[in-house]
Amino acid sequence: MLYDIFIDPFVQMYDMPDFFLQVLWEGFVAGILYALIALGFVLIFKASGVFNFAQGIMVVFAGLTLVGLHENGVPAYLALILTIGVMGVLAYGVERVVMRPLVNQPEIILLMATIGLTYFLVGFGEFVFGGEPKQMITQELGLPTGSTAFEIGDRGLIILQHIDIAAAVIAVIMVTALGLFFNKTRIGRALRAVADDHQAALSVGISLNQIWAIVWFAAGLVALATGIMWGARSDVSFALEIVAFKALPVLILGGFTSIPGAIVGGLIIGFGEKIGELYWGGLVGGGVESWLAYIIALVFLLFRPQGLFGERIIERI
Amino acid sequence: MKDFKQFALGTAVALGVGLTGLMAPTAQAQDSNYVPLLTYRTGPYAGSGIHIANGMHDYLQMLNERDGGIGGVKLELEECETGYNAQKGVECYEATKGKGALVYNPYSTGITLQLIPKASVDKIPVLSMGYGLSAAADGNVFPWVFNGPDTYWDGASVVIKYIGQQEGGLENLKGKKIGYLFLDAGYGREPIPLLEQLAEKYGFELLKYPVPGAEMQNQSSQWLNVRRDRPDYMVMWGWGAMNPTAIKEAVKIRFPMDKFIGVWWAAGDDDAAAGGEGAKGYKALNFSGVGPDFPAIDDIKTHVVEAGLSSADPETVGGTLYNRGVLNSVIIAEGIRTAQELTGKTVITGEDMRMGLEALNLDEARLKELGLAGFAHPMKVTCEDHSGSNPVFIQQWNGTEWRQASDWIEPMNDLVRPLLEAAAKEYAEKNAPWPARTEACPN
Amino acid sequence: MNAFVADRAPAPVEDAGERELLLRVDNVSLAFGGVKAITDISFDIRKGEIRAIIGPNGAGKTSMLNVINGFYHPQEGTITWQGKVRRKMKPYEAASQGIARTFQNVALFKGMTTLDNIMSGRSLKMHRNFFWQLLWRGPAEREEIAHRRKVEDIIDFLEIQAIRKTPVGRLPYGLQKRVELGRALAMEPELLLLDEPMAGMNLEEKEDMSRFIIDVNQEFGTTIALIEHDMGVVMDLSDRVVVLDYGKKIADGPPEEVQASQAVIDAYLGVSH
Amino acid sequence: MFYREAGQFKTSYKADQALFPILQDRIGIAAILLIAFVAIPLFASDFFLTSIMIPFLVFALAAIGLNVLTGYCGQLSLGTGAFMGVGAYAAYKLTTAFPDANVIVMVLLSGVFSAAIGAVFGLPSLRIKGLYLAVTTLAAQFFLEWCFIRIPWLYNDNASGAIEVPRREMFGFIVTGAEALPITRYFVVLCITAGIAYLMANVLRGRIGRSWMMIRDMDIAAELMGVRPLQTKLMAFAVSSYICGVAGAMMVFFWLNAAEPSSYSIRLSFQILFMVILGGLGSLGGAFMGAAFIWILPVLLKFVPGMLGMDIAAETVEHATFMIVGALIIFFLIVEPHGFARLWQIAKQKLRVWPFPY
Repeated sequence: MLYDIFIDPFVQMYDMPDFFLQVLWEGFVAGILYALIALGFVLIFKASGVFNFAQGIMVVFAGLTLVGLHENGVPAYLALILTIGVMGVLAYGVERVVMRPLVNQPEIILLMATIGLTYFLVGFGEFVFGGEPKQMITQELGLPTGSTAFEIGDRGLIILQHIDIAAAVIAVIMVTALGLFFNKTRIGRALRAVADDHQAALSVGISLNQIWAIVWFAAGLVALATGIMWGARSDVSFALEIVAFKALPVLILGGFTSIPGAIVGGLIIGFGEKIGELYWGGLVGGGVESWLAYIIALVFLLFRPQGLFGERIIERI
Repeated sequence: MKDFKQFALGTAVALGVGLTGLMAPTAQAQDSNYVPLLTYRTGPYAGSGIHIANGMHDYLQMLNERDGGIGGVKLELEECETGYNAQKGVECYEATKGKGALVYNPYSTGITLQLIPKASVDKIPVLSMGYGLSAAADGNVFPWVFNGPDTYWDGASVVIKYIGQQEGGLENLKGKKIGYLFLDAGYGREPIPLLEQLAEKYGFELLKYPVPGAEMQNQSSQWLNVRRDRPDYMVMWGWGAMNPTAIKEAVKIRFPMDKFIGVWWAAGDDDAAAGGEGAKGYKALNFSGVGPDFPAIDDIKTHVVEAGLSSADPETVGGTLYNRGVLNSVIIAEGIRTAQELTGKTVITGEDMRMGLEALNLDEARLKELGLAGFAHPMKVTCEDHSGSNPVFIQQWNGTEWRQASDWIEPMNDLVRPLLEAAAKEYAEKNAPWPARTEACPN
Repeated sequence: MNAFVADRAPAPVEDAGERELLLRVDNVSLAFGGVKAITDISFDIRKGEIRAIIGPNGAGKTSMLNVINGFYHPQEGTITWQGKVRRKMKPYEAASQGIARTFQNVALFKGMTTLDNIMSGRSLKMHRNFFWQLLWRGPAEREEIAHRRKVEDIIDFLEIQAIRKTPVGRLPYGLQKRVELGRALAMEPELLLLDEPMAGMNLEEKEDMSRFIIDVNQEFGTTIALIEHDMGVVMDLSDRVVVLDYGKKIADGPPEEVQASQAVIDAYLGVSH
Repeated sequence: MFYREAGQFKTSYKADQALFPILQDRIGIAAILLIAFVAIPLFASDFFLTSIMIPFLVFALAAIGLNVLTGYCGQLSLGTGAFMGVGAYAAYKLTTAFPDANVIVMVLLSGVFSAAIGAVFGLPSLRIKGLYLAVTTLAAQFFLEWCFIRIPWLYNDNASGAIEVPRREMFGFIVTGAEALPITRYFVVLCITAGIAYLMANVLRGRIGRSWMMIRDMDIAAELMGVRPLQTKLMAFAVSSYICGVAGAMMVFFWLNAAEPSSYSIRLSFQILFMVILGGLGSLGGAFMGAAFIWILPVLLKFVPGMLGMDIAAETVEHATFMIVGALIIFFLIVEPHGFARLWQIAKQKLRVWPFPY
């Protein structure tokens, strides 16, 4: 038993280095995708203090809209642009109908409102596009398919999916773009001001409503990117919403307001759960992935309640 | 904001009034046979559920349109949306049972299990076609439950038999590795005891890869494990979004698709199509007809689909799961017809329906009469055997559509039947006092 | 005088410096990361006195109170409570040893009524367990009513009968401060720490509050340590004053003496360091 | 005018501290009890009992449980579904291990197990607060769900992987299993829910309830007043999980009859949380109102098209239901973030001063 826990997994890693590398790669890709979902949460939380549970359904909704439009004869790129438009309308609508009337409510009320939004979007999405799972239009969007295999040694083999590589590249581009946007533009600076202090931001003439609409739109774009990537891995269906829960332990690790935290947290969870499942999961019959990430986050939080990048909390009275 | 509050209060009052209206029991006029259809076109399993719902609804609707119902009596169809959710399943059952429901098709293991004990109390049979509780095949213990044409244990034994055929005999399975990828729920776990028994008997190694329900669309770990273990064959018990994801992952790790075999619930057109070109060769069990080329399906097209009475996309008519729904309705319809013959009544009750289903004899001639020759293996229900353990065939995906890829294969009845009976006995013991069968045998 | 007050004998009047020691702080230092909040401070509090802690903003006054009631743990130094050197303790342990306090920014339980807030001060004195509470009838109810009587006495004393059933969130600031004092009094403390009890009050409210503080001290004999910015109030109320500046003690003694100290004058007038 | 308390004088603290110190409230609660215990059993149809009242009462109890934790003690939990599951599985194990014991005693005992497990998962609450705590309770949710699937001992190795409720009798009445009459099950559920609600009302108005609210309103101040945070929070977790466990056991024993692990999924947690929030955090009455809204509204909505004579496909109704419920949740949060309980208070206030606006 002790051998199985403490030695055997490492022996396996050493014996099959190609497989270990493949596991790391899969962990990396999964981590990137978790990080993308988490990024959506972070954007909104940072600017408005709303823990947006609807991020998961926004991923599905964005993917469905894209595929649904294409199925109705809209060319792929036009569908992409239209979907971006739809996410913009959604962001504006959420800001007008949900955020603005609920300003200054306790966080749990805002959380509930986003779950209400989830219900609404589930009903609306199924009403418009039907409940059938849809194929992501990967090729039509010009995203790569297929895979490249690297042979290592006699029987070593690492298979890299092109779409996964694309996912990683797109994630990097998105994070960089968002970083530039926040640091170099006027709206970005305003957004950081809002994140620091709503009242102070208001007093220097920043429009909170505008900022909120913008972050919801940005979160919508992130959701669309996630929807495309995850849709390409399986398909676009409402079951995908559950996958979005995986972003929550990522958030715990990285902190609710830190963009680098979301990325690093995502990677930790991605690596952690793949390695845990493949090398230790078998000991308890496998399938531990559904909760392993939470336990990792929980244990981590017990030792470092402020998260990865948070500053030490000094309680004041 | 104050007006809002008044409005909210008003809503509450209105709700209260509505509630009192519901208190009165509903009475139902009886000039038709009422068939409630518990379906799910929403929720995480809608991808599979929609096609089945369409198939079930359209065939019965076609009988109404073409023949004016069964035995001259129209069928009153009512869909109740369960969302594959046990809470709503019970609600649907309670909402419809009072209207003279003849039979229930829950299409969810959870809901089936809830209804099984109620069936004998409310005198309404449960038809769980190829799902639910395998043990319910024992008609002596479960007179009110029908789960033909096959149970999961039948299916599992056919898969192993088929793999044996591929390897040139069951004895050649010795030393082989067979991977079993399953939805980590009662549904996926049920075949395991039989598979383990077979593994011991034929000397192959059974590798288990559970997929948690929440991780249906995130299977890369399972398939990494598959890659490491290099099984010779993969068997899949999946449902809903789990299937297309698994097929994509299999393509990704370059698993030979013709050695990847799914149960009949992992046999949807969408499931296989998700894998694209790479999914070519994927196999699945099936017991209902492949493709739209049957006269009865043509009738559905002309009388229902083209008349705008169906919610099915015309392209999906004749798909595997659509046809599964059709077969389900064929069994319902034939059950009603048999019951009418047995009782001489045209408007029947749940009790009559039970007799009709128990006396069901869907032979080749009758299938032909129905315009469904070759659509299903002839099946005959007996009082002892409510499943029939009928032969099953393997179908294969050719990149665009399913093709039958084997003859009908008999399950290993000698192995399965004792298991079924033991399981039925165990169920009755665990749920003691389980009522002993008092219903007369119509055969 | 009502029953609550009658329980307590008034403290004998004597010179504050010669009374029995209640609490002694020796060479205490406290830092957060690199920031030093308190550096090497020593002073004492004697039974029955009113001790004022004053100093400019950021002098470390509130941190000092936090150290005294166990909320912060000093890196160096010792605290002697009733003759015993205190080990590192949790705030609730300090409470059970008889240290109560009010807060600079009112820290009432916003979702509860005035009555419940003051009742909450009785938490430590109530002992009926969960199962008696489930039943309510009998011991739990009797206990509740007995403590309610005490709380009603405090309500009478503070003259807040009319707002008994009002959620404290709806009260004006001055009344909230009064309720908070009531809540601390309900604990029947040995030592009462008041953190700026008169901040943000108008003259009339200050007069009321001063009267309450003196009454509490003289009639219940409760020792009081208070932080206050209003020099007039400090000088009138307190027996001894300790002055902090930048985390260091710069003066300690009777009000008149402190008032005359050059270091204190410099600190308040802002001589550069 | 209609709800006037003037002239009702309390002459003792005992009377002032009663659960319903105002006469009109006492009349109201008596009327509700009369309806629940007499009118509904006399007039309701089976469908009303089994699909509306029983689930409503089960959910109301679960909402009370979560309300203790979230509404009174301020600890946000998303693991309610799993704690209910623990109760269900414990009750199943108990009643199959001791088939002759009274099943209701077993159901009430099952909560002890969920209380213990709830307390264990409450341990992190000492260091972790707010939304972070909410996410960590998801660990409980997913881990326990996994256990329900992976530990066959929990469901007695049933091939179906589910728990099936056997028939149990009490005083000659069949109370569980398929043969139990809806009316019997209704009475059992009603008595348990009403009983626990009453007992909780007692706890919440006493020292323990106050200490929970102290932690909720300002945990630091509470600690400085002598409340031990860990003990108090763990107690809230345990009591809350006990109630949720009993509700979970009732859910399968008196309502669903059989349950798969997916019956106790994260969706159930959200369902209960909605009831608590919409009903009103920190209000027992609110738990009932929230449960009524979230459970009964969708059931009623299903009947609306039929009543209006419209022929709408079942799934369209479902989609519409989702949209309407989602929109109404947002709507009510905007109108009154403190839930129906606060709306009810406002209504009472209006009745008090009617016909004058203030």
